[in-house]
Amino acid sequence: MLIRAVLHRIATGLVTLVVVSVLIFLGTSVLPGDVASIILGQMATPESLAALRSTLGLDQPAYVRYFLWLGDLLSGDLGVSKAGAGAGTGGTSISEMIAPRLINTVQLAGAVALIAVPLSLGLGLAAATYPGTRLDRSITLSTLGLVSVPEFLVATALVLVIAVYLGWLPATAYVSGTETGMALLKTLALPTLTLVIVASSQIIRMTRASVLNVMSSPYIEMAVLKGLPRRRIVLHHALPNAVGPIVNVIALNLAYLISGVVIVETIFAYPGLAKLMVDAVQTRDLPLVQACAMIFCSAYILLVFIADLASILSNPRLRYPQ
Amino acid sequence: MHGDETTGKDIRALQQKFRDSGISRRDFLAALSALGISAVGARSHLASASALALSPRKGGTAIYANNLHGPDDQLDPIVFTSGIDYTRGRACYNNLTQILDHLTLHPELAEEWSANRDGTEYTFKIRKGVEFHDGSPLTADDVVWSMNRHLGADSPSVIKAYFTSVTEWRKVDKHTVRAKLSTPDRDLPVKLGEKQAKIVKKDTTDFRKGIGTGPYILESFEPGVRSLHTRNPNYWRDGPNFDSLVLTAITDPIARVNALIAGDVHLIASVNSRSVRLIESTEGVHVNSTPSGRYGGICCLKNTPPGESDHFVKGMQYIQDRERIVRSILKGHGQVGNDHPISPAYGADHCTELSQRQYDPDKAKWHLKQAGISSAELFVAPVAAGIVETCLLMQANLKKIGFDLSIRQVPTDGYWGAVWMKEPMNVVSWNMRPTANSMLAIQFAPGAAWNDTYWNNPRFGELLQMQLAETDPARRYEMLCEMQRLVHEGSGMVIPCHINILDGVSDRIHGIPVVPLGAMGAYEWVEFAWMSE
Amino acid sequence: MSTPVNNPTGESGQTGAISEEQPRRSLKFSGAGKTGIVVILFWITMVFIGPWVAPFHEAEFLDEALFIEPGLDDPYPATDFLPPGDVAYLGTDYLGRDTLSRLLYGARTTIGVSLLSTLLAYLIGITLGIAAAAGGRVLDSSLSRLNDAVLSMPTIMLGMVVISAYGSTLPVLIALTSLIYASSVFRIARAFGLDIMVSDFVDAARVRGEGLGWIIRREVLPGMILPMASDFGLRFVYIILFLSGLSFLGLGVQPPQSDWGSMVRENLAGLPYGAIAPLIPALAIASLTVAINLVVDDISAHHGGKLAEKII
Amino acid sequence: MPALLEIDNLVIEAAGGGASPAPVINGVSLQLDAGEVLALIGESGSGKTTLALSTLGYAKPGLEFRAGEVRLNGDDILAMPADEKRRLRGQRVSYLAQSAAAAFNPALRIGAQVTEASVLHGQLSQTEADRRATDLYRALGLPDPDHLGRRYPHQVSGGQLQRLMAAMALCGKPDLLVLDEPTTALDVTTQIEVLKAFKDVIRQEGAAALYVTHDLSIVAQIADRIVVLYAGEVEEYGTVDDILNRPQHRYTRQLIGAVRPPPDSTLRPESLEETRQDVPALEVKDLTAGYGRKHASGHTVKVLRDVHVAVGQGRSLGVIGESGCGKSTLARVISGLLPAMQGDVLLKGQPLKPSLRQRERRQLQKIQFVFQMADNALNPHQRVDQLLGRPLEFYFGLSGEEKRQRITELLHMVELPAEFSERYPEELSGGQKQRVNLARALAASPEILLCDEVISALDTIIGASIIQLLKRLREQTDVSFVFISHDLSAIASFADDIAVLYAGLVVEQGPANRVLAPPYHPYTRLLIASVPELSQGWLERTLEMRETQASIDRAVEITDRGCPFYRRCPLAIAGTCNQEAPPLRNLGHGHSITCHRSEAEL
Repeated sequence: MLIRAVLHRIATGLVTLVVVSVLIFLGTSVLPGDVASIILGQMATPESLAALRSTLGLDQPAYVRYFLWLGDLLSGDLGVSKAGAGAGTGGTSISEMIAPRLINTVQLAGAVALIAVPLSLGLGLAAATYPGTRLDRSITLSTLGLVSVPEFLVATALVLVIAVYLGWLPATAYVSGTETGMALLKTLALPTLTLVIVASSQIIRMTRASVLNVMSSPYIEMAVLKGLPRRRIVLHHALPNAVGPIVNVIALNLAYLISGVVIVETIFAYPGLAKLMVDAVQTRDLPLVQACAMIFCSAYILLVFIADLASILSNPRLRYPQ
Repeated sequence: MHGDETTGKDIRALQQKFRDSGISRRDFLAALSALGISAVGARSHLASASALALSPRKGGTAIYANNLHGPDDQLDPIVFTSGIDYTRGRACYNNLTQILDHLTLHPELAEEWSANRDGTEYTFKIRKGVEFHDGSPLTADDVVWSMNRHLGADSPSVIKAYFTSVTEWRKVDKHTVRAKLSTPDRDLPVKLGEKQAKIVKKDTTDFRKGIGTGPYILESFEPGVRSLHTRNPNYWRDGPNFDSLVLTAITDPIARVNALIAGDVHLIASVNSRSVRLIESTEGVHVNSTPSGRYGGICCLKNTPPGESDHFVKGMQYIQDRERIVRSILKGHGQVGNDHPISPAYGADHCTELSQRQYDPDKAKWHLKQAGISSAELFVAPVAAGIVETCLLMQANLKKIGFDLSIRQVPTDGYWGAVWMKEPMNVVSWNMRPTANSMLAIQFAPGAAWNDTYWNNPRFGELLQMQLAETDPARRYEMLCEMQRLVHEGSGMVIPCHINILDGVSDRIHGIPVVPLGAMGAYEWVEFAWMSE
Repeated sequence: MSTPVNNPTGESGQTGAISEEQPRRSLKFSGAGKTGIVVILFWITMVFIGPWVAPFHEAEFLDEALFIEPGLDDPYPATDFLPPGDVAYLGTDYLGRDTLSRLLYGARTTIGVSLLSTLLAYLIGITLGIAAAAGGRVLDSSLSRLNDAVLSMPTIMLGMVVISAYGSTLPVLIALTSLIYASSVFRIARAFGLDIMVSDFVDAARVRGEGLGWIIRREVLPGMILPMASDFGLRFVYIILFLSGLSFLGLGVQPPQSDWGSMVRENLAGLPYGAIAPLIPALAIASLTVAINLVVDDISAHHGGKLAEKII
Repeated sequence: MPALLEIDNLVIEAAGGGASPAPVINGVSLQLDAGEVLALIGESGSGKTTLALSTLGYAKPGLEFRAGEVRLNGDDILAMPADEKRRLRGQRVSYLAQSAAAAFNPALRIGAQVTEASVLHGQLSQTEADRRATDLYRALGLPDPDHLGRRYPHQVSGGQLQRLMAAMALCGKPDLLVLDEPTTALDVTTQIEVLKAFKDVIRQEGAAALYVTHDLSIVAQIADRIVVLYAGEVEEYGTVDDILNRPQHRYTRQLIGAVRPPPDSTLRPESLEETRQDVPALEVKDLTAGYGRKHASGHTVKVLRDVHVAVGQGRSLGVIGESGCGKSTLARVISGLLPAMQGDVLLKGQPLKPSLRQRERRQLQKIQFVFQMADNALNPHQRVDQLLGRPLEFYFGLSGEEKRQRITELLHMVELPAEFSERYPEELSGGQKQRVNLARALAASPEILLCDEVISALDTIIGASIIQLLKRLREQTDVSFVFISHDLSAIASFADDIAVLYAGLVVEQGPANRVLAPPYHPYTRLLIASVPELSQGWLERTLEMRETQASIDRAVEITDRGCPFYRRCPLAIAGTCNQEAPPLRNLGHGHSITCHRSEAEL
């Protein structure tokens, strides 16, 4: 029963991945102007365009390129970025381009998760334990307020205060790329802080909501009538039954941290994957766009799968069938 | 007078002297004027001289943040298109010639050059004892190979239009090369100073190693992230000054300024004019505001409505509140434009006799009435500083005279392919070119690839050719002047203003030459700037 | 047999350890909820009358003459990033336009676009969601997979690609946004749909011989309206933020039209000068968000917060 | 010395007043001595649960204490600070909820939940608590007491959970035990032994108990004294003997009257049996049905096997069996909701297509389904007139005035005032909902009415009235009924023919008076024996019979080999009953039994 459930999740995940790959390929093919015209930009002439195009091998039909690409993908080869190439040269291996960016991205996402998840779980549970109190109301309202402030405003404001006026931390992350240890932490501090603010509020709200939702079930009332203290009821009786939605929202936020943080990466000049993809779209570097997109989607699917797994495992009915 | 064989050489000699065993600045200037160099020229030499006079300090790591970069960052000079490419190119490679302060021409890898009478053949003496970063010596073969890459219809070179008159580059001997031209081009030596005309090693296939003769050796290069460079110990001339360079970009304008103020970086390109006040009011950083010829303009295609009506174009030109644009949009960091590209920054080439076109709603209204047009659509992308705002102001002012201009903003990426030279009204940004002629030729020569208003004036075409062939400075100037008038009167270009180059610089950085062709003294800072304690 | 408010029916044995209270039909709003409603109503009215109450046109560059100080004779005083004054009540923006006016005009674009997108998203999401819930295994799984695929794509990226392809006109923006958010609506709609499809009253309808169409229209949809309504609020807010995110990448609403997100973005340069131009629109967004969610909280509280496990 | 529990004119009202005019509890006073069992009886809405909960100082959300005192050993619970109340609960007073299935936390192990309170209150160490729990399991006759604690709630049967909750309540050795309808949700066969377990353990623990129920016959078995509660006020208060045999108040008598007589063949007129036609209104032939993929053999779960039943025109067939025996499935197959795997459903002799889609509207109209839980069967978003109106439009195209007329008629038929057509389901009481539910079925003027547990969710009086209604309908119209229930007495009081279903198999069927008279199928006998009687000591008497002795709650197993009842059957023949499928013995008069034992043995 448990195995069945897990296998089923895996299967759906894989199917989704295939669908994703098709969508991505179709999506990227709607982009106007190709990498050649972007490289040459204003200076483009019909001749030089044609010349660059053929050197870049942009003159094959789409479906051919799709299957070639898919094949490479399955064999773990992300292909070659065209734009890096310049005239007549081979271009950069995308895996090479992505590897350092991916590390950066994971680094940042990890840092954020490390702080945001426990923090928001704590606050969410606190709010759920004493609903309607001043504590609860202030938590809910402030999360609401924060969730409604555009990311770039949060980031810029933080930089102005902490980096520019107070000069405590650098305004940008990773300009020299040689930081380690303490310096690294310092450079990561501001982007992390920004994202913690952004990511937490949703987790907090969801934690609160789903715990409160469970709190209305009979066995909680029973626990009350057994004379258990409130904190124990929430943590020991309600939380285990609210795991599903909570891990799910956490997973979604992690996915966002990996793929959705363009703005923060831009403002802090943080060389992450999201920014790479934005650049790739702007430079019509389709192989690069596709590679990034695949990574993002896979990450999302993986995270959601893990979340599903967690909620399956948290359910004894599935763990111990009759 | 650019590229005159004698001056080129002597100035070099003088400068070398000056650097090696400093003769006094007065002597230096005297010597220059003796050579009959224009006032502008002299002042510029003084400028760079003053920088040099502060006895450059060697050492330090300079961090430069450009406004743009991406996975398409290049190290292949002939497809350089962005400031970050130019800067890296300046660190890795050299040109044959070098354009320094206020557009004066100097020898670089070419020690000297000479042209035949009718200017259809140029001979360049290549400097001896110059080494590539990998230790191999620079020879004529490298030069010929590098320059030939710009020739031919299928060359991907982005500046091959400069060299359409060049039929071939030939090796004369180990250190002499010759260029054969179909038609005379007095500007050729200047064009060789262009950012894309770098000398690379013969038969280079992978340019990502950045092997050149330049002042810095490429340590690492991540497109769209950063590149690290260290001083080239056996550079062929004195300098460079920094131990190492970090060349990167911060794309968000505000973040870029914050980085400078917070001391994360020492130099930032293209400061938003609204941030100048902030930087200037901050300890330890300042802004270099360099008047330039570059501009953001509005193209009205002459081969299709509404632009084909001269009245319409006039209307668009008279509705430009140029003073206010410079005042409130550029915050004073620009010059009013006169609907032709040759700004005062072109020095002697700028035509002083043209009358300035003023903001005149009534005239505009009248012209538009004559044209019988009451609405139009303008495609806008943030391709140049303040261009979008300029269009918004234009729209607001047109509204006042009952003309409905609808603005369609489109993303910058793909703009050049999809909108520019296609939509009847669009915006364009042009960088300054080393000579007025090359600027005018690129944009207005009949049938030119980038004649972005499709303005076709035979007389103008003839003038371009004659001017290149002409040797008498006075005649050259007259012709330039006439060309500028023709554009001012007839073309479909609306050029409300010319934009200053705004570089944000830490006070610790000195000796940035003043060259209006691009950011940070047209990227020459890489070799000449230095860092104080 | 009257049914008192608290009805500890020994009957409802199956439904709870301790018999549960009957839900009240009338939806009561807390104080917070009421304030929320007031704020929302205010902005809604602004959507309609904004342009008329606005002192200037959103695109108008205020005349420098308006700001000449009697004392010092500067004919061309700076007009940008001015603090609130008696000409521009909320100060001016980076181009010297009236912030208040732009805010009021902006209400129309911001709320209009977001509202339209949200509605569309619901139309699409609910339709497909119910189709999946009622249309049998094959349809369900294929729709769900497709939906997962869309969901898995980073929204901003999706936005970039589409806008690069089709430009950032309002129709494109609305279509794009509604498609992106339809996918999350789909999930919820499907979840509710599945719940309702297995309920006895649907069986009753089927035994009667009702067609699927009727069952969906009359038995399923009514049960989804309230819970979906409270999700509507959240979705609406996310869309406002999404649009502002796009504007950061320069893909947002067209100038000179003002939407709040872009207003924050375009005036960021004023932040270091302590200009309030970027803060005003941010506050506007926040006010709307908080207001909507206060109302939403009341609704879903009334609904027993059953949304939690569905809205993710 | 004061009584263990004293309640002094307690008043409980809806919070904020306004909402409800009448208080939920209105000046109730009662007292309860140590070791005594006090039954709190009343219909739904009488406030009995609310009153019971007040002894834990707890008022459900939306309610609040207005006046009066609740004293436990003299100290006022209501006056206690929250913390003290908390320490009181689960320690001095503990609560036994109606549905253990809902009251046990699905995510936690049983043992943990049972011992939790007493450990937390610091009464016992974890090990002591575990030991005590094990003892209680044993005392409550639960299987495998040593390892039971390690299991999760979903891993044990409903009856066991109910007893486990008793263990949970008793673990802390409380002075007062509050039992809230603890057996209502159980099958009769399970009920008796749970009841017995409770009774014994209460005696043995010497705890006082407050036993909330609506079922007098249960009270008769377990209580010392009775409080009859009506609309939040004490109607009558006395010893069991007084109340049962000398009831004073109208309502009490009504309650006693509503108690269905134990099933007894002699009560029924012989005549009915003869009047059966040759073509039954509805016939089900060798029906096999189940869930899972149809043709994939093995994977399917067969819920019904070779079922053959028939209903004569204007007669009523009662289908009885414990939960999970497949009686609801039978109804779903007949209605077409669940297509059968094999076998036919014949309407007036002509076979119906298995699945809904293929059936004609005319056929659908003739068979109407009345669902078990009116709450779920009525769409909460439709008004009564919409609910009743739809079938009228759908089948007969009625509209406007005509429709309104008919709706009024229907409401009248189910004894509801016409103005109810304006109401929403949640504005109706359980009984009223059930009547609307019935009216909707009648709106189709059907020939067959499938009633699935229509009264099991209602309490005695209401249930009785619904049955009265059904009887009247049967006399007025000549609709044929399939009446499905787990309550034998209900069936006995209504059905002409009875089919006894066990684990998907019809073990006995025939005319009611035959089925309810010997010879019995062992299972039928067990069922009959398990129906509680309104007389003290009945519980003990029944439990001495070996039938019930033998059949102590065991999991019902659905098997293809042998007789499914084998494991519970007192007359089981080892080697035969568990190997060969039992033969069908026809005893004449349409009475048949499926058993290996001969008629005589039975």
